[in-house]
Amino acid sequence: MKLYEYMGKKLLHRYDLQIPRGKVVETPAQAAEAAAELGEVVVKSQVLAGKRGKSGGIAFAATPGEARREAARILALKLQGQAFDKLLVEEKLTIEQELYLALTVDGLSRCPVILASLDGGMDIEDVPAERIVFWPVDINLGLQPFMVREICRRMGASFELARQLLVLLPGLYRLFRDLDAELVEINPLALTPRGLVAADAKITIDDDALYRHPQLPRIHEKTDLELKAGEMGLAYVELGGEIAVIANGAGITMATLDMVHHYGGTPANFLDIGGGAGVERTAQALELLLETKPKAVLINIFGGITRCDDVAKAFVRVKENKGIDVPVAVRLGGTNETEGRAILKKAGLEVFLSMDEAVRQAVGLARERANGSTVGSAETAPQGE
Amino acid sequence: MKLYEYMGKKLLHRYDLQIPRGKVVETPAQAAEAAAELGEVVVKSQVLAGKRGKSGGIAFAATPGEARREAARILALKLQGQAFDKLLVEEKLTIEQELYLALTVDGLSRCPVILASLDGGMDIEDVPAERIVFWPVDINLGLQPFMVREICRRMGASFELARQLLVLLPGLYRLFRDLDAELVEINPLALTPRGLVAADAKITIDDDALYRHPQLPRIHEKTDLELKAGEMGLAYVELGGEIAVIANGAGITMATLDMVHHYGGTPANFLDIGGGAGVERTAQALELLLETKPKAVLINIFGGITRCDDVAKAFVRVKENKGIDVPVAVRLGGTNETEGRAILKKAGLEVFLSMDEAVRQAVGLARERANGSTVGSAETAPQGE
Amino acid sequence: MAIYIDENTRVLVQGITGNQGSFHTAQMIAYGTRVVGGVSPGKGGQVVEGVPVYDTVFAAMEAEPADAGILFTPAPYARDAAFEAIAAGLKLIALIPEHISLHDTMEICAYARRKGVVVVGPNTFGLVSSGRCKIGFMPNRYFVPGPVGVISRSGTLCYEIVGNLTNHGLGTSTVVGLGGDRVTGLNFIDVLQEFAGDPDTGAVVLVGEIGGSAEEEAARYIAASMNKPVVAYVAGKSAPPGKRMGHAGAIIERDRGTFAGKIGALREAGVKVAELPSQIPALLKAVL
Amino acid sequence: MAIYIDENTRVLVQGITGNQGSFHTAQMIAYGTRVVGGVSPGKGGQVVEGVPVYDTVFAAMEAEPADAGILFTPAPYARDAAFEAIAAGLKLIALIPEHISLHDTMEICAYARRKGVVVVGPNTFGLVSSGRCKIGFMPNRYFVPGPVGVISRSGTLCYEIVGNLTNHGLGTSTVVGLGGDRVTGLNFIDVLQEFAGDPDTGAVVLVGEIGGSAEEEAARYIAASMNKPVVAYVAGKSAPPGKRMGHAGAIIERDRGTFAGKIGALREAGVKVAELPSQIPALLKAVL
Repeated sequence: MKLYEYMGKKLLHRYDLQIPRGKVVETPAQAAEAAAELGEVVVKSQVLAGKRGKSGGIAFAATPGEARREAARILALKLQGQAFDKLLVEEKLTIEQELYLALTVDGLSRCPVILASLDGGMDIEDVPAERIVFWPVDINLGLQPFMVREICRRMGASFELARQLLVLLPGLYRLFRDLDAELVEINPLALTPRGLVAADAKITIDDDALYRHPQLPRIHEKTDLELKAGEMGLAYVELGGEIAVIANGAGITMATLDMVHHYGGTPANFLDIGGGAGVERTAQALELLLETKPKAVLINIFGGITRCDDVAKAFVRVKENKGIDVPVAVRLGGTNETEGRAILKKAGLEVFLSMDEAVRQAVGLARERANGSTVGSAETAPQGE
Repeated sequence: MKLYEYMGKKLLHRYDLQIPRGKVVETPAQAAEAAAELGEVVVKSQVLAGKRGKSGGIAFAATPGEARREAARILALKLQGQAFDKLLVEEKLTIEQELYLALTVDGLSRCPVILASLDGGMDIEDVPAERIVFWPVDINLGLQPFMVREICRRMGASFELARQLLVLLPGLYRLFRDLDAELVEINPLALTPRGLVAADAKITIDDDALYRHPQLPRIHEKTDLELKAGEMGLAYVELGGEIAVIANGAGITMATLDMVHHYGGTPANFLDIGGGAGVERTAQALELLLETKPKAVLINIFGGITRCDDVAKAFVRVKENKGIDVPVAVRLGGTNETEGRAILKKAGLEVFLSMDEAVRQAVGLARERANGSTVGSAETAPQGE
Repeated sequence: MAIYIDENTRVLVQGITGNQGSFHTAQMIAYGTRVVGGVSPGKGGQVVEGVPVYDTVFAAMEAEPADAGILFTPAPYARDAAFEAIAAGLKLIALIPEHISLHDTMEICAYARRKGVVVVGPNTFGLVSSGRCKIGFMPNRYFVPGPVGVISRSGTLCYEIVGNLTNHGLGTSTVVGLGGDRVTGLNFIDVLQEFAGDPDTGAVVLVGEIGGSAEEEAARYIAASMNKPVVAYVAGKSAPPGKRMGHAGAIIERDRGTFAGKIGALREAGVKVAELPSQIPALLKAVL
Repeated sequence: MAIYIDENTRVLVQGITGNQGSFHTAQMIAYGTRVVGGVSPGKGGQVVEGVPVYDTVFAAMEAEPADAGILFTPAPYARDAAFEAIAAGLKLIALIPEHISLHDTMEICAYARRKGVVVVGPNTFGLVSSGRCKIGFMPNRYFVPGPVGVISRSGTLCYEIVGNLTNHGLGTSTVVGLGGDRVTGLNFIDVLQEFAGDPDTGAVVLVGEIGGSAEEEAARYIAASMNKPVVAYVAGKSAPPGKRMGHAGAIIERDRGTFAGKIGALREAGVKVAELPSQIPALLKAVL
């Protein structure tokens, strides 16, 4: 879960980092008011999309009037398709140097890793690797002062900068650990006359740890449908194509999408019902997809912890309760596949054994449907193997 | 640093353990007042000495009048030579079972260790070893729920007791670690109708970690002289004999005392000036001892990090500034011993090379002094080797 | 010879009394796995699928020592259960749950490394030494003995591929599910090293995904040290870009993590890359 | 052969710019120790007693790798300095400071064990391989080569005893100061095991104190496994009872910790026990 900049900064402040003086506002008038109080300001859209600066979502304003105008302009924007309703109005910092500082999780070393550089700012991704210190933290030890001293030495930080980082970095690490963060990134970490100030804040909290942080806000980046799917425990992403896809497992779902493309179709979505989905969850997934009015539905289940008979029962339930008026191609394999096939056969649906065949069938069905034909609906089962 | 029971209980409460309702009082009238509020009570002397119960320092009182009488009686006591001015007046608990629970540091396994038993109470030291669970805690891991479950199983705790200990023990461990405790001991941990309640609390904080706990009270068990010595960085214990002893290092100081006994003398004190004592500290140590009016002074220095010339200079300074009118036997060896001997020789004092000789000399000098002779004072040096 | 586990491996099931735990205990036993005990706090004394249940792992180990564990506990309790398994002396643990938090996984991995314990997962189907021992929940019938070692980040996709192998008469030596999370105990290289020294394994199938840099690291290892042919399939060619960890992710991954980057690195390392899962059997037959 | 350290051991001094650090660096060099670097944050680039100073241990190790470290930093900073030494790859560290907190010492010991690093101390004079390498602050001249291995909990008392040996023509192989704190990295048994396998050591002197149970544990080991004669002296026969750790201390120590208990256990293990430090040389001559 990504946090908005102003929320991230509030957390940084709680962990004793300096942040710019500022106010969260929702109208141009409030922006002007804040600017009257703060002096020269920067007006920043509070949106989770990246590259706000390059897309016009950040502006400086020397006067309250200018702040009002810029706020009005920015509030009218959509940044990378995302609407937003809050602006952060902050004092304009006097910046002597821009540092880069981040804490994230490194899959390779399986531990928290600190990234630090004296060459922070907009172009950090272009800074050569040797100018960025990469320091994996032994999680049993935590971040110790000697590590900060060594990081500073490798960064080439001055004695004075090192003195500040010796206080700042342990606070950042505590935040990272206390709040189950996946990412804490400050870019730039601005060196100002009053010391290091977090001029930006990107904090991502591990979704899987949110249950132990009830005090944190809940922020959703998803579409309504994705949100609804998430509440059902389904991993769902809209893709805009013709064939609605249900599969179980992220890997095979991706492989199914790849194969849909391979055989000339376009997937409407990514929908992973996950491991061990029962009748209820599978039925919900199917209903969700039907709401999106696809040209065809492709069900690709290779059961391990998921049981094929549960999937079949879910299909039957949805068909009986709501009806299914789009063509469906089904592949079932693995745990209880015989039972599953029998159930679907009874419901008049032929089932494929191979993924390739089911995908080819779905692509064909969608094409027919697009061409106005109704052949291949669930009622009139296609010929499987 | 040992904490008084009422302080320990306050800390336990802060870490979410239940403690009896109670009040700290200083007069019989206050005790009666507390009893009027609490009902049937127990009146407990707040003193660091052990075996309070057996020495009459704890009494039950059914009425405010009884509480007043018992408070008056207890306040008049001295327990193991220690005066005290506070009583803890607490509700009398309804105790179904007495458990024992402690966290301390185990030198052998070099880690925190939990001791737990269902057979708590007064006679815990007589409980057979197999009835007390001993669980060293991996300090890198901390106390984890699985450890508590396993401790409970080994104790033979009921499901309900285990449920309570799963909450209570992690709190106790946090207290132990947060406050640099050497010992946290609850005996008895009373099972009452409202759950487990800490009926007593013995908490000892590591003196060497007090610097990072400014919020904790400072409690001194020492005599005035020991306190003064402590402030000077000297390890000093009064022993009541005739020969004042200065040595450097706990081991050699103990060995010196042993040897004084071996040769028929009695040491007045244990005084370890520690490693690397300079002129100032050594002079202070000597002045401190002279204040106690011993029959003789024995200085036994084997220098490593301590330099013999510093010790010699300290002797000369004290002699010149304050005068030394008791006989002194000195042994110097190790770092800068030649310089040290030269300085003392110039000051008219012979120096022994061997510890045995110096001790024998000191014992002889003390005996002469006790017999009224003044031979062997610092002014008239004894014959060394 | 087998890697990690074999017919002598004594297995303990943590969370055995739950739905998943009991169902898959029966499945594992049916496969031939020596399940010697189960753990479920507060349920010691019960018997599930003929297997005695204990309150703690220590109690189970006292009754009959186990070598490996499989964990079916809900994600919020997985860290504690894994710690217990490691502390009590298991030498390999398969962490089945999805949604174990990243920080918990990091702590589990750190403790396991300290104690020399192999962690499979989390978010894995487990591992199987075909015909000898299954520690996981994959469907039994596809895992028949043969010369192919399989390492996969995804579960169902791995069954799909192993099922294809079986249909083409190709059995497996050992199949390891690394797990689908960002941090896992085993990675491709760990298992490739084991396969390199395993006489039962003639070729290896590597099943990857976009994201992370595990495939690129594997490619580096294969190019430098692998002594057996490797066939790979990577899912996600058409997937929407996943969430990136700020600039930090970009800095760590640099040009890695993309489909094209992974495929390129693997091809450069001499790996045969399949475009569809169904192509794998043919590619394998060409190298075996 | 020597134990722990020898003439090839490259030594790093942490806290080299302080009074103690610089003085004892000179003394160690005078003894023949190969001091290759010193560390003092913020003072990198200086030279102390001919030894280059670095800001961090990592920087020192980059310039010239060291094997062992000695730490003269003030107690509150000792944990961090020790962690740094361990993380940077030193294989042995002598912790000189007194008053390191117990919890800090426990953490240092845990990390050191994890990384396979030997911790001497804290609150120790160090250790010396006589005539080869001194890592500590004991007076140089008493430590001359010979057949006696010495292990001591106390510092000055150890010099006293080694001085007596020297005066009686008995040199030492290795002398190890365990340190005077309740928790120390090395204990008697660790060093006895090393001496058992050291051809340069013919007999061992064990210098103990009342309190704790280290001597009793040592006696148990000696009775069971020690292959060389051991002579012991225990200080504190007449000492006032020290502070006890509540009932917990009594429960852990049971009947151990007292002077009589220690002497009894040692005698029972076949150890010759001296009543005065000055008796040790004669006892040794009888067994060598």
